Amino acid sequence: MFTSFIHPALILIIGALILPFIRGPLRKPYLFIIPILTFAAVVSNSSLSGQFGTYQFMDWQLVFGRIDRLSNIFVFIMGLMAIIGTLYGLHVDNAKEHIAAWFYVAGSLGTIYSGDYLSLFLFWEMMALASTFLIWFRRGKRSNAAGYRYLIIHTIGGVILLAGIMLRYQVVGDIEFNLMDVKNPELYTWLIMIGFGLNAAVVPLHSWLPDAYSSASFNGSVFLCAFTTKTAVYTLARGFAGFDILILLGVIMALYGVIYAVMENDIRKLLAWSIVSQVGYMVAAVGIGTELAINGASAHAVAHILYKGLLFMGTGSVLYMTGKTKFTELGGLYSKMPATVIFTVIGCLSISAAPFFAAFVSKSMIISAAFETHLNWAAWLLMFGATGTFMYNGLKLPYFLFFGKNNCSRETWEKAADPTWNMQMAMAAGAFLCILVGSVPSLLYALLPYPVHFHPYNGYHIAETFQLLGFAALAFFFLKKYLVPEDKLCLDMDWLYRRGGSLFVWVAKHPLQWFDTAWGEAYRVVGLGPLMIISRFWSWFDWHGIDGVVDGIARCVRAIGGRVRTLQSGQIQYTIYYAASFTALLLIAYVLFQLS
Amino acid sequence: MNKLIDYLSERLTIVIWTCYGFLVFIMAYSLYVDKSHAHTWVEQNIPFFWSVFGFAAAAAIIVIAYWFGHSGIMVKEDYYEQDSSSSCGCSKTQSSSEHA
Amino acid sequence: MENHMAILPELSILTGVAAFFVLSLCKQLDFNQVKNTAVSIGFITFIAALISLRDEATLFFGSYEIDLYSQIFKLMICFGLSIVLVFGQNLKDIDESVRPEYYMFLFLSALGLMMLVSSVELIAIFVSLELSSFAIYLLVPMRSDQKGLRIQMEAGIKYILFGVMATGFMLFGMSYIFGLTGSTYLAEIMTGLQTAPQPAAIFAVIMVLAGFFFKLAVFPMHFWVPDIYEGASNETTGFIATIPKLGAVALLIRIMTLATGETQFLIYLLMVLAVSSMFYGNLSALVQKDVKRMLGFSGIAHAGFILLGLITMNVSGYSTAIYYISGYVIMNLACFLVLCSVSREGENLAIEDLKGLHKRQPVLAFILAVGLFALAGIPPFVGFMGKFMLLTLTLQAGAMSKIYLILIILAAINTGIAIYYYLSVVRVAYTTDQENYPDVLVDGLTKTVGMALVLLIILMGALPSKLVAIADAAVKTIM
Amino acid sequence: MDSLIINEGFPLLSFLIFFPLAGAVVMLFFNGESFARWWTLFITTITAIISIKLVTGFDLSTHKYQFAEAHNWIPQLNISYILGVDGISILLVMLTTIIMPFCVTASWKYISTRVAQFMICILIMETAMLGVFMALDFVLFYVMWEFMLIPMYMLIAVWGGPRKIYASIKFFLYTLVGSILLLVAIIALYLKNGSFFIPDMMWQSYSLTFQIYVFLAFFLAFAIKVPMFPFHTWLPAAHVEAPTAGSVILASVLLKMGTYGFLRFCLPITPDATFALAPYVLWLSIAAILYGGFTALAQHDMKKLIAYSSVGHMGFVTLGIFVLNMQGLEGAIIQMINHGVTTGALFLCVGMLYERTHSRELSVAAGVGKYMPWYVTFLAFFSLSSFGFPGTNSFIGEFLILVGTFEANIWLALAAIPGAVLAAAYMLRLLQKVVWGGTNNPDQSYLADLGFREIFTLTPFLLFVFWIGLHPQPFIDLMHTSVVHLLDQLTNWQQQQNIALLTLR
Repeated sequence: MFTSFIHPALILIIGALILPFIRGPLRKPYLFIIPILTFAAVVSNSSLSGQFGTYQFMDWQLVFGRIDRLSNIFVFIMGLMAIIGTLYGLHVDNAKEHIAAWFYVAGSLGTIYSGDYLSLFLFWEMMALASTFLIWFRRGKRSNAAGYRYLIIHTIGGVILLAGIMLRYQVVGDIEFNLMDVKNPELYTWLIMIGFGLNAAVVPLHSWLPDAYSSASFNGSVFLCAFTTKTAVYTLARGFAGFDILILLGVIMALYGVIYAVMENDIRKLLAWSIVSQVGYMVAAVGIGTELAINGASAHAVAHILYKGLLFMGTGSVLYMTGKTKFTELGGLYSKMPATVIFTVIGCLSISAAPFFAAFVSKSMIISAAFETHLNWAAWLLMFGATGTFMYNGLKLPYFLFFGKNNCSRETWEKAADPTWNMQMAMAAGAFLCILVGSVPSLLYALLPYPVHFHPYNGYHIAETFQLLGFAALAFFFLKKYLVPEDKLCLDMDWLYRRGGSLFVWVAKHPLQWFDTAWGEAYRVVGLGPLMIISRFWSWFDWHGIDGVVDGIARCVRAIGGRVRTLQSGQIQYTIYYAASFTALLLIAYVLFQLS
Repeated sequence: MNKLIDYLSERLTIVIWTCYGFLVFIMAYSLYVDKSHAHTWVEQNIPFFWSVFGFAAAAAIIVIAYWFGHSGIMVKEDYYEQDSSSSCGCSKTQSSSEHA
Repeated sequence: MENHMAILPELSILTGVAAFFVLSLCKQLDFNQVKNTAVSIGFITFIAALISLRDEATLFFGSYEIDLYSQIFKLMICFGLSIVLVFGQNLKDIDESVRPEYYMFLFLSALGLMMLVSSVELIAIFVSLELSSFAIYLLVPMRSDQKGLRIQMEAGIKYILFGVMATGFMLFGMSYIFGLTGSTYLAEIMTGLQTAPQPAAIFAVIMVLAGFFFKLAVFPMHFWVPDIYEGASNETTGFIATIPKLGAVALLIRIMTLATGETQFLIYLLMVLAVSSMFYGNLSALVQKDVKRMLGFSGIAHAGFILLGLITMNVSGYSTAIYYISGYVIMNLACFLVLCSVSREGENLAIEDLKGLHKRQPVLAFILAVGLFALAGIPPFVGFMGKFMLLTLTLQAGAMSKIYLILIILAAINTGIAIYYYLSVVRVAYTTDQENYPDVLVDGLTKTVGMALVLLIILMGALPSKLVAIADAAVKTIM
Repeated sequence: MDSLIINEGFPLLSFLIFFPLAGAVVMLFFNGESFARWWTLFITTITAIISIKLVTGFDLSTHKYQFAEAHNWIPQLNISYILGVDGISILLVMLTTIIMPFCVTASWKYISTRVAQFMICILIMETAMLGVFMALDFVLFYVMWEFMLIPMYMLIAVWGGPRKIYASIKFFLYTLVGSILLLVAIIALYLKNGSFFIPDMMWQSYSLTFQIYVFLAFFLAFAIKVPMFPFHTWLPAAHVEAPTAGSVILASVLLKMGTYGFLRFCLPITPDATFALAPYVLWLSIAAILYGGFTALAQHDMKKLIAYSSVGHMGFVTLGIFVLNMQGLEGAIIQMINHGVTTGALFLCVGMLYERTHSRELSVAAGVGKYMPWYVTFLAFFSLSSFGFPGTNSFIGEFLILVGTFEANIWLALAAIPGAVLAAAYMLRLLQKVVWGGTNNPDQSYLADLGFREIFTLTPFLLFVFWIGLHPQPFIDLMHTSVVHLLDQLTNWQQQQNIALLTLR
């Protein structure tokens, strides 16, 4: 165990740069070894604490390694996820994808370790760009567009963040990244918060997330789901703990995500929405800001990275094998890909906080933190959300994907099978960790930033959970026909209309649709639709307006020349006339000159 | 595992009844577990609170999502597809700008 | 005796004239010989001028002054003359039968100019001026009539008419001066005019100046320029456009030194003339098709610049004017050298005829480009330095008063306008690739002379201090 | 003259100026094509190598003009031949000398006709540009400043694209007319204090009106050169038509002359006018930034896109100059270099593509990424640098400038920030289109990836992108002393003015 600080991001970056030159049989081992090394570096760092890797940059003090318990747990899980993710994509031969992924991970590691806004911003942008490539690498028109939108949005976020940072620099005069004075926020506080919040997919800044993650490549989304949002959660926890607006936002996220996940037909979009909802829990916890809450946030981040990674790996395998991601095109796959089913179901149980699975030990921390600070409304709503989570993730996803009605076309059905060994291993690892964390919470709690006096496993809690889940399941099986896609859509609509709620529906419909699509729309056209029109106008103006004036002057002078030339008619009488009149003028001028 | 599932699905009614039994057991158990860890009044004083809550919440969510969805969102599903293909951000505007 | 050697250049050129008079009498001639004699006489005269550069003498009852001032101008005149002879050696557009006469009158006119710059007495001035002018009047119609339009005749007639009018002005002025001072010697006039009744004195000076404005083609005495340039053959135009202007400037300066006392009006007048010549010249040059016409108009504009030097009415101003005119002569010679070589039967050249010159004759193209850029006043060529100094000195003389500021701003703007038409010629010569135009054949001598001119243009522009110093010394001798 | 540190011994600066000229003269006589190429490469490389001695021998501790040479030139008008470099000019001198060899390699194949003449023009350009940055006598400066027009005009007019005639004449007229009043201003200044020696003209107590007039005359000339909105329209025309090397020289060096002029003349010679007029210039810069961004976004000709982006970037530079504080000025100077490196490299990239596809249309270049991995890699890095991606050079420059602007006026800075977004937008649009393109890419399979020569040409630029981006300290050290001195002078001046006002009351 070395005692000197080694920046894990450095290992990844160098590794990524060397990667293209490692070919053939060496490729796979190399792919595997680098994340391991990174993780090793992370672990070795965790024995330290304080500020490392400081570097005087012009007149600013950059801190590349700020190590304390809060940063440790996050880098720890990130490093772990890097291994699992790489393992999952091990068979992908396209070096570019790995490079992008590693740069992405490096970005988030760097962000978490950085103790000042400047280096933070640097890694922040690195993360944004690298992740864009992960989306682009799925190729295809849709992904290009999505990636482009994604990048535009994150650039804007970055600019807002930068603005905030500078404003803060003007006011405070340093660039250290620490807890803000959240009790009386300034303009810059808001700007920075928005910058972070955009990455945390805080509603209403969230639409990029489902849009982008559902269009990433199958292993790209495994990385994506883990890093961006959780890094943002870290920055919020570091800078904005106890910023109470976040509680409200968090709760909204939690519920909003649930509703949409329940309706969703695309499995990866469903998971994307569930990220929004789960991150909502963490944001709310950060907003609460007590030790328990921060612990909860960190713990939940860890758990979430594990099971969400697992779920994305599962769905990724489905996508990878069948090329399909819609319930309406899948279903009943349990007999074709049993291993995947098992792992995915474990993931589902974990996310729905079933006892002995990951989220059970983390989500409850957040909720009880809410109760203990007497934010009952928040707590209830979160519980409500938790039920929903189980609804769509614990039941809907596995049921309609693996059991239930089989909507597979024939070739889909034939293609369907368990994926390659490395993908299965990765999923197995993820599943194992989910169960481990769930069953032996002390391992997780040991890592948490603050000492833990919380015991998830007591009779009441278990009973509570079982009731919740059990009866939710009951409801699901009673009402599941309302969750089945397709079928009696029109008829039901008619039924609704006949109930005379048509007006209500109309009212509900438009704002609701607007509410869902407006932001997405806004993002789609940001910098594009209107921007392009403005731009074309200006470039038109440039050539016809400004340039017209310039050339106009030149032409005008030339035209005058044409006029003057006519004086030179060459006919002598005119010439004499001109000369004589000019002389006359001179004489008059002279006389006047004398008189004056 | 396939066998297991098929085996169960053949005896579906039994499975379902076992599940019901389990639920009942849980409710019964919840009456006797000590409620010291409960945070709020309702939990302590309303029997089967969480069962009710769970069922209600789930039902509520399903219903909300249902009319929410069918009040136009579901229709919007393929709207995304059309949309993301047509107003596909850059590439569209580029192509048009090239003709401009 | 040695002070008669002082007029060596005049003598040598006079012998030249005589020689050609004789040649014109004999019947069958070898025109190569004629050509070679002409060129060699030109060079001899140039050398003679060099030899007698430092001489000083006063001849012919004090009416003929040999000093640095006059010798400098003579040197430049001879130089210009020999250049003209070189690039005009195979007088393409002059009927072979009249070539001896052509050369005779050419030399005669040069002789007249040489005498002009030396004469310090009104009558002498008048005689020599007319000598040179009449010779030129004859040169113009000597062009062989290709198109049958007889434009050269028209040009000749016009030239005579205008010239006579200008002479009329001048004589009128001279008579005034004589009446006011009772002397025809400039030295005495200078003292005499100081006490002379004021409006009359200035008026007289202006009248005399008008005569030389005609030679220098200053607005409004410029109307002859474009038609004569177009009508006369290229070689003749090359001569008219350059050498007489030397004489004109020399005399203008001499006359300006006479103007003493209350000169405010004179200065204002010159300002007006300067500005209007610049604008008139540049603006109408913008739209010319014929290269010679264009150069003619640009000459008007340059004349305006020279007036700036006179406005200062101090030594450095005059010397800069000399520097500028010599630079102008050289630049123009370079351009005419190219024109004469490019036009095959000596026809007038439209700008289009220069198409693809960089292919057809790279050296000429280069010479032309340098000459035009120099005329346009782009550094580091002499044109820029001259303009720059003139502007500086003018503003200095005016002590930065508003009117002077306006004056030089207008002048500066004119350089901006001028760029366009010079550039458009360079453009045609360099950027268009015309296949169907034949190559241009030039003999080595012309090329070398052309390159020498280019070298001069650059050197004079880069290191003007020596020349200006000499010009200073020269001007000091007459003030 | 005490502001000079006369360089006894080998006249380094004169050598740098006249060595390329000598090389050009040689080529008048020997003009075989391949000889011309190698010879020019040789000459420029030697110049570059020798110019390194400037940096090694540069004394960081003084603001005075170093390596100075002073000789009489035209005593009648007290014009002298004075050269010297200080912290403000040295970086630009180095930029010029170092970029030139790559311009030569870039036009190795691109220029196939009249090679010798082309190379002569290039060499003369180098002479003139170096002269502009080194001259400390105003006449010498002006001579070089104007002289440069001729070879540049030739570059565009002879080896340019389809509309070369229009573009070249426009370029020539525009810049020349712009600098006419500069000449008048120079003369006026000379008459005020009897010499053309630039440092003598600085910090003199001219009347405010006089300063304003002079400032405006300067401003017209320099703003056209920069080019500042709305004097910029010659730039797209010239850039689009010029050959690659021409564009690179234009973008990398010529544009800098304008901003250099602001720094060297406007601030020290007319401080009061600067204080009085700075706000307008600042907002003009903002306008340039946004305007450049918008217009660039609308372009579908790659060169035009980059040309307009230069308008935006140079807007940042002027912004940095006229906020008149440390970060601003240093950022501006750094940004000059960055723009030189990045935009130059981008033009090289476009040129290389043009050699292959013979079109600059974005649509024609769509999706070459598949066949030219090396190429798009370079392009990607340069694009990132162009919109100031952290870790690249432009980030440092723009960051410093924005910090400076924040200190001066928050609203300005906020107004400037959208420029950054726009920059990202159009550069990414270019990149995304070139690398991936849309569904209807033309068939690019015939394209060959970069050859050794081209990679050799681009790599150094990349090197500088990251060097400045990650470790800008040495560059800042070079300029620091001079900038500090300039700022001190400015502040002193301001205080004096205030005192004067107080005493007047």
